[in-house]
Amino acid sequence: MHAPAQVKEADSPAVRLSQVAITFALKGGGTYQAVRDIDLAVGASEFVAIVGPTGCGKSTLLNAAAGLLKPSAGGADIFGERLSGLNARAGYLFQQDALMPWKTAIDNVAVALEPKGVPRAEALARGREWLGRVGLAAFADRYPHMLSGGQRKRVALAQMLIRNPQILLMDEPFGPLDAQTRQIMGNLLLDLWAQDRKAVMFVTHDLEEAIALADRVVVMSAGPAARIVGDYPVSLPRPRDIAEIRLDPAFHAIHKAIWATLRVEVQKAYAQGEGANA
Amino acid sequence: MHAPAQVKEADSPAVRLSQVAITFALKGGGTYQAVRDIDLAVGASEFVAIVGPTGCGKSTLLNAAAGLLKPSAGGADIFGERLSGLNARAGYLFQQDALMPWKTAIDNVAVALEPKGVPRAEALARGREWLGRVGLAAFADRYPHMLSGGQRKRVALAQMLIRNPQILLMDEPFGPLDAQTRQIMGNLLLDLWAQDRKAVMFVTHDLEEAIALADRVVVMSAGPAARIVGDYPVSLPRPRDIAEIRLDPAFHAIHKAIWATLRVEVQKAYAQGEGANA
Amino acid sequence: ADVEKPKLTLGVGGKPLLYYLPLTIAERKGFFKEEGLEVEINDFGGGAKSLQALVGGSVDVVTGAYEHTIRMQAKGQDIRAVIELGRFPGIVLAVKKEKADAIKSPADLKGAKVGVTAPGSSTNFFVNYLIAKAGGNPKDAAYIGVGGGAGAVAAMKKGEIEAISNLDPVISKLEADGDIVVIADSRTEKGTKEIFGGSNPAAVVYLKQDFIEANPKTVQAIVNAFHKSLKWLETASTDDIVATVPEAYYLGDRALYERAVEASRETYSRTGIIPEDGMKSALGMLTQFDEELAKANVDLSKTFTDTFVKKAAGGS
Amino acid sequence: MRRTTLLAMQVGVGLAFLLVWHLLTAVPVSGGKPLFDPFFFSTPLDVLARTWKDLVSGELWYHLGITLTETVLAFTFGAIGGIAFGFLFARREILASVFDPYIKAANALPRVVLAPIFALWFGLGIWSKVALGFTLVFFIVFFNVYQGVREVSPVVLANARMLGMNERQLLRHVYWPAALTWMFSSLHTSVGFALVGAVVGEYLGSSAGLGYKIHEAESVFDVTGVFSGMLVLAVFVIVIDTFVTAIEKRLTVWQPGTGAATAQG
Amino acid sequence: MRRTTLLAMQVGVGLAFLLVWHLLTAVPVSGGKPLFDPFFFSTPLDVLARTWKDLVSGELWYHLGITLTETVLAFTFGAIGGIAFGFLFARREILASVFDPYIKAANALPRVVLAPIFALWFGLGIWSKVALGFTLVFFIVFFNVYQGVREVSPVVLANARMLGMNERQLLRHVYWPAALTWMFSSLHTSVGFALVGAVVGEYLGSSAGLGYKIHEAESVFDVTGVFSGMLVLAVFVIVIDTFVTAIEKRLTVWQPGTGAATAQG
Ligand SMILES: Nc1ncnc2c1ncn2[C@@H]1O[C@H](COP(=O)(O)OP(=O)(O)OP(=O)(O)O)[C@@H](O)[C@H]1O
Ligand SMILES: Nc1ncnc2c1ncn2[C@@H]1O[C@H](COP(=O)(O)OP(=O)(O)OP(=O)(O)O)[C@@H](O)[C@H]1O
Ligand SMILES: [Mg+2]
Ligand SMILES: [Mg+2]
Repeated sequence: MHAPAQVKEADSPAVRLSQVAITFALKGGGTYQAVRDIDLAVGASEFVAIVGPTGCGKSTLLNAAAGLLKPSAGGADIFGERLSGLNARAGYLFQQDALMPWKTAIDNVAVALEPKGVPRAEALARGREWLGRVGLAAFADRYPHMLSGGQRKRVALAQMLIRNPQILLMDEPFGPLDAQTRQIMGNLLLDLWAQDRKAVMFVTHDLEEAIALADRVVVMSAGPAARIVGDYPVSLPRPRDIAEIRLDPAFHAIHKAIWATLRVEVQKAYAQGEGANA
Repeated sequence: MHAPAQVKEADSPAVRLSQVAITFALKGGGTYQAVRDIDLAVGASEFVAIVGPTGCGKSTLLNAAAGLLKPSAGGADIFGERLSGLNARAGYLFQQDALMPWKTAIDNVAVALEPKGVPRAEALARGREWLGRVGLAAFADRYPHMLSGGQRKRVALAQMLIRNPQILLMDEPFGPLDAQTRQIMGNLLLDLWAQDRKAVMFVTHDLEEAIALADRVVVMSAGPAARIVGDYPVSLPRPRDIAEIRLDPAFHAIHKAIWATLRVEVQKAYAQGEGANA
Repeated sequence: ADVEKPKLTLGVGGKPLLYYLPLTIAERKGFFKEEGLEVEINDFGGGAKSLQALVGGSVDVVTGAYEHTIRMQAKGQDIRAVIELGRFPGIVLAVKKEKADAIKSPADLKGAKVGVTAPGSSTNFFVNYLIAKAGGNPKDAAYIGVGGGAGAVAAMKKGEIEAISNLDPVISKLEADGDIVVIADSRTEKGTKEIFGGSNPAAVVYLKQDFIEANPKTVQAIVNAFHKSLKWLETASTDDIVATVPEAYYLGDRALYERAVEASRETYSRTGIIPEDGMKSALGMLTQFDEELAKANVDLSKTFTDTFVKKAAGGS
Repeated sequence: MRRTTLLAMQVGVGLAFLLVWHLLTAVPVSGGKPLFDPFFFSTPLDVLARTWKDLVSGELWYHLGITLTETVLAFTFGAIGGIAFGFLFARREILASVFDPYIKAANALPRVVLAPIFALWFGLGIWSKVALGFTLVFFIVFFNVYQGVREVSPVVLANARMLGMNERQLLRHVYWPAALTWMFSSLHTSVGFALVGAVVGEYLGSSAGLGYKIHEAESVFDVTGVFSGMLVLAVFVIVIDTFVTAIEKRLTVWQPGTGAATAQG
Repeated sequence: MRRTTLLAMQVGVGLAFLLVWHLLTAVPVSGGKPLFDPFFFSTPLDVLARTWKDLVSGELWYHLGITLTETVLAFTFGAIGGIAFGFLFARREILASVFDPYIKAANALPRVVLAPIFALWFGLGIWSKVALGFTLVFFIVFFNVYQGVREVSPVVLANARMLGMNERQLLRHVYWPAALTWMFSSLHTSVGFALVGAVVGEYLGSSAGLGYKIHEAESVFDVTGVFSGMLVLAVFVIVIDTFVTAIEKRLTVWQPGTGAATAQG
């Protein structure tokens, strides 16, 4: 029984969303279909960036892959197995603040190792190391409300990465960071990823960032009922340095192609939002 | 008594921070000096962008200008008068989610007119109009938790702008928005600003955005004890279109100059964060 | 004396009440100790609660109303009185001074609001009995539970009630303040005779029959102690009594307390033996208003055991 | 879970409870007596029969009406008072710190002892019972509203203040909705306590009401009567609480709710 | 505000209260009698004198000790029970919905009526009083913890679950700290109620304790004794509450606190 499962696992993509549709019930009786007909496979060592107009359903898709949201139609397979309940193999960096407000930065990071049974002393040591990596060693004993927006995000990043999950779900991880810190964090992420090639689903609003980091950029249409309208492989050489890769001419070509698609969708989204009702 | 005050007001900058230092008390007895020796004046019709490494104290400065945080040294003058208590002439767009979770989008926007005594029916009508402007007319009846990150931010933007305050304090207002929506919102802001030239303090991580929008870009040093290390006037012509202005050669020159300063600070910030203690 | 169970718990519903004065005397005068007993006295929020504690087994012996032994027989609980402490109930029916002209006899209570210690309590039955005896219908009056403390005084003073059926010190307090006029007084021999045509047992010491059978020596010791107490009370002066009870009992108003002691002295049993006619009159009063009891076939001989008290009288 | 399943399970639990009760009180064990002494515990069948009889005879309704009035009044005044003072104290920190020890002390006074004083001030009618219930409800609501107001998210509050809201507007748009869940949590507890207050008040001195009936039954050792009274009380509080819950549902529609993270199926 | 100012103001309020009380009870008005009938209201000087006397004589300490034991036990068990069940029910929604009406009904049973049953089960010693206090504390804590657990921020919870935490770890790292403020809010109320439970229990049947003393004083119309007992109770609960507050402060250091938006001066 063991061998076939292994084979299956090696063959299967880390995340496969098949024919996923997600409909929210609105208070008052109506419904809102956020996404539909989503088919998306993320290979076991693939870095996929997802871009799309605001409110199209990117976070919703990550939630579905994380098992936090049950699709109304279709389903998610994780390494070939239909997901029911939480996706235990994934780490999730939420778009919102999600740190435990009652724990200091170091405790927030160290506690992520507790489910793995790591002894507390070791967890603290590794936590400190990780805080150092995200540039927050000096802020270990601060509670979240005493940190700036960007600092909180980096603590959350350390909290997710310290567990070393096989699948990384990241929702605008570098949103509140300045350009330079963004690059440092991006390179950190790429280094890690290069070590043991995890599957990554990376939501961002920064198309350049998406291209610089990912193997593939997936473009979503405007909602409601958003679909995937573009899927662009990024065949830039690896290892990459985020700052330098932008100078590559191939980078610009890809950027232009994706931007063309994206621009239309964003304008649609804006027009729709302005409309009477979705 | 009336006339001199008027003169004073016309002469005085909308916001003047003089010799401001802000020190936080840490639990456990220590203190953390976030910023010091800050001298910054924002003219009554000036658009000032503030950039700086993450965690340097940008939000802290806005809080001081808003009257939410009392400086430990120095003080803030609003139109020539020393600020004590809240700054009633400012609107503040917070970095975090700050919508009232128990009110729908339209109620969140309309309620901002209540302190002005606008009748409810009119407030609702104007609220709807504003939701339309930020592209969310169709989402008027959603509670905040039913909106995406970018949608929430836009509701907050409408909530602030509908009051038409004389001073706009904006902390990464376009953070969770995609590039295209950012531009649409940026143009919206510029249009408004052109109408009656408010004073704007605009925090952003996107240096290009800062230059495209502002009259002046202020660069802060890395914390702790962050100072203002650069103050660059942006002498690009107005009215501007955000997308197009980036193509202007002058734009690139300014960008380059600011980036040189900023880059050093960010690296410092990162190095410091990694250090043993701040 | 070697008793089977020297450590006893005793239940009482309102120990400072004059109704239970013999208990306090026995305690303070050391009569229990003399008999080789160590008695822990538990005070309850009311007579009913101390009886419940006895049935539940948390106390061994209770000083309570004789009528409880009758009621318990109807409920299938074998509980026996072993010595009588009060021969008159000590309950007084009085009316508000302003109403004294209108209400001269219990029969005039029709439509009146009557304060009783608790609905269904002996003070309630006392009024019922008096109204019925005077030819009225007890159902025609409204009964308000006012308790046996300051609340009862307050109710009368505030004019919440027009008549009151209560015990000392409530009655003495109201009398002293001139708020009431007494209609029927069972604190005295004369008053009790007028009301019941004979004596009417009030406070007694009762125990479970099982306990009596299992610990005869202990029971004898208890009865001896109470008997001594009764004898002492017979001869003691009011001053002696007041000096014997805990100071706390008259802290509120010493004069009032003395007055109440004076008024109650006659009620304490002399012999400790419940007379036949007393038992009958008690049963008669209960069956008149309680259907369940009326149906039950109560054997009065099983409510009181006089052997102990007779022995105690012989011994002393 | 569907409503019918839930209802079935609730009824099931109720029946199971009655069954156990029946087994404990009505079925003799070895000694020939049931496990629970019938002197203290009535059997469910007797209690139901008695309750039914009293309901049919109509007498119970009168007493129930009185107790209901007292409970509703105590609950209303207590809740209003608790809410008002909770807000006041939460907004005026200095008041709160100065009066804090006195409020806590007041909360610790045994109501049973206060009953005569209430009887003196408010008479023996319904108002002394209302006062008793009030003292129970008030403190529970007060402490929760006080805490609830102070727990308002600082960012949401700062935002509202920057919008120029005055104290009244903050109260209406921020503090009140933020404290609502806290308040309702306390209201659920205090519905029960309002009733307890009313009944205890009646028990200690009155001429009508369920507490009076229970006391009467207790004085003559009529356990069935006592249990029947308590049964009526229990049913009664469930009915009142249903109203509270309905209002709560209406006022807190905005909350994510348990189904928040799950899309419609 | 500085600690000394605060203390001064607190003492000031206390003195003002005593003064008003004195004026109402000890100073004769027109009719020659004070406004409050001395039969029902003692004067502050008498009460203080009596309390002092009892304290010095040493008798009070014994009774105080008993009541303290009961209160602490009732509070501890009630709080533990309320917390445990609150968590259990909040985490097992189905349990909560099924048992909801029964819990509410149980909360509405008048404890005064239950006293004999408690005496039957737990004897007349301290345990029946503990049981009485328990039934008061339990429900207050229960409802608050239940609500507190359900109010956990959905995002923080989702994050913790994604970190792989099991139920036990969630409890420890998420639910417990999130429910703490709710819990303490309820604990402040329930300290008072634990004491009330103990005293009422003693009042209804016991051989020692403050409730016993108060009952004794009440039956002989010794208002000074009654008021003195209540004074001792009040002081007593303030002391216990101080402990609760100290623990609360320690456990909720992480909260922004009132000074959050203000930098150090
Ligand atoms: N609980 C909900 N109920 C109803 N509609 C919802 C709910 N959650 C999200 N939506 C809607 O679903 C759509 C997709 O939301 P989602 O958060 O996935 O957007 P997004 O792509 O992450 O946007 P952003 O870039 O702004 O974060 C939005 O239009 C949003 O309004
Ligand atoms: N309440 C507080 N207690 C202690 N330190 C604080 C507190 N609030 C902020 N700080 C510190 O002050 C510094 C400035 O914070 P601030 O939020 O102003 O940064 P920022 O420039 O807005 O950063 P970002 O771009 O990440 O939002 C940070 O290092 C932060 O850790
Ligand atoms: Mg999103
Ligand atoms: Mg910031």
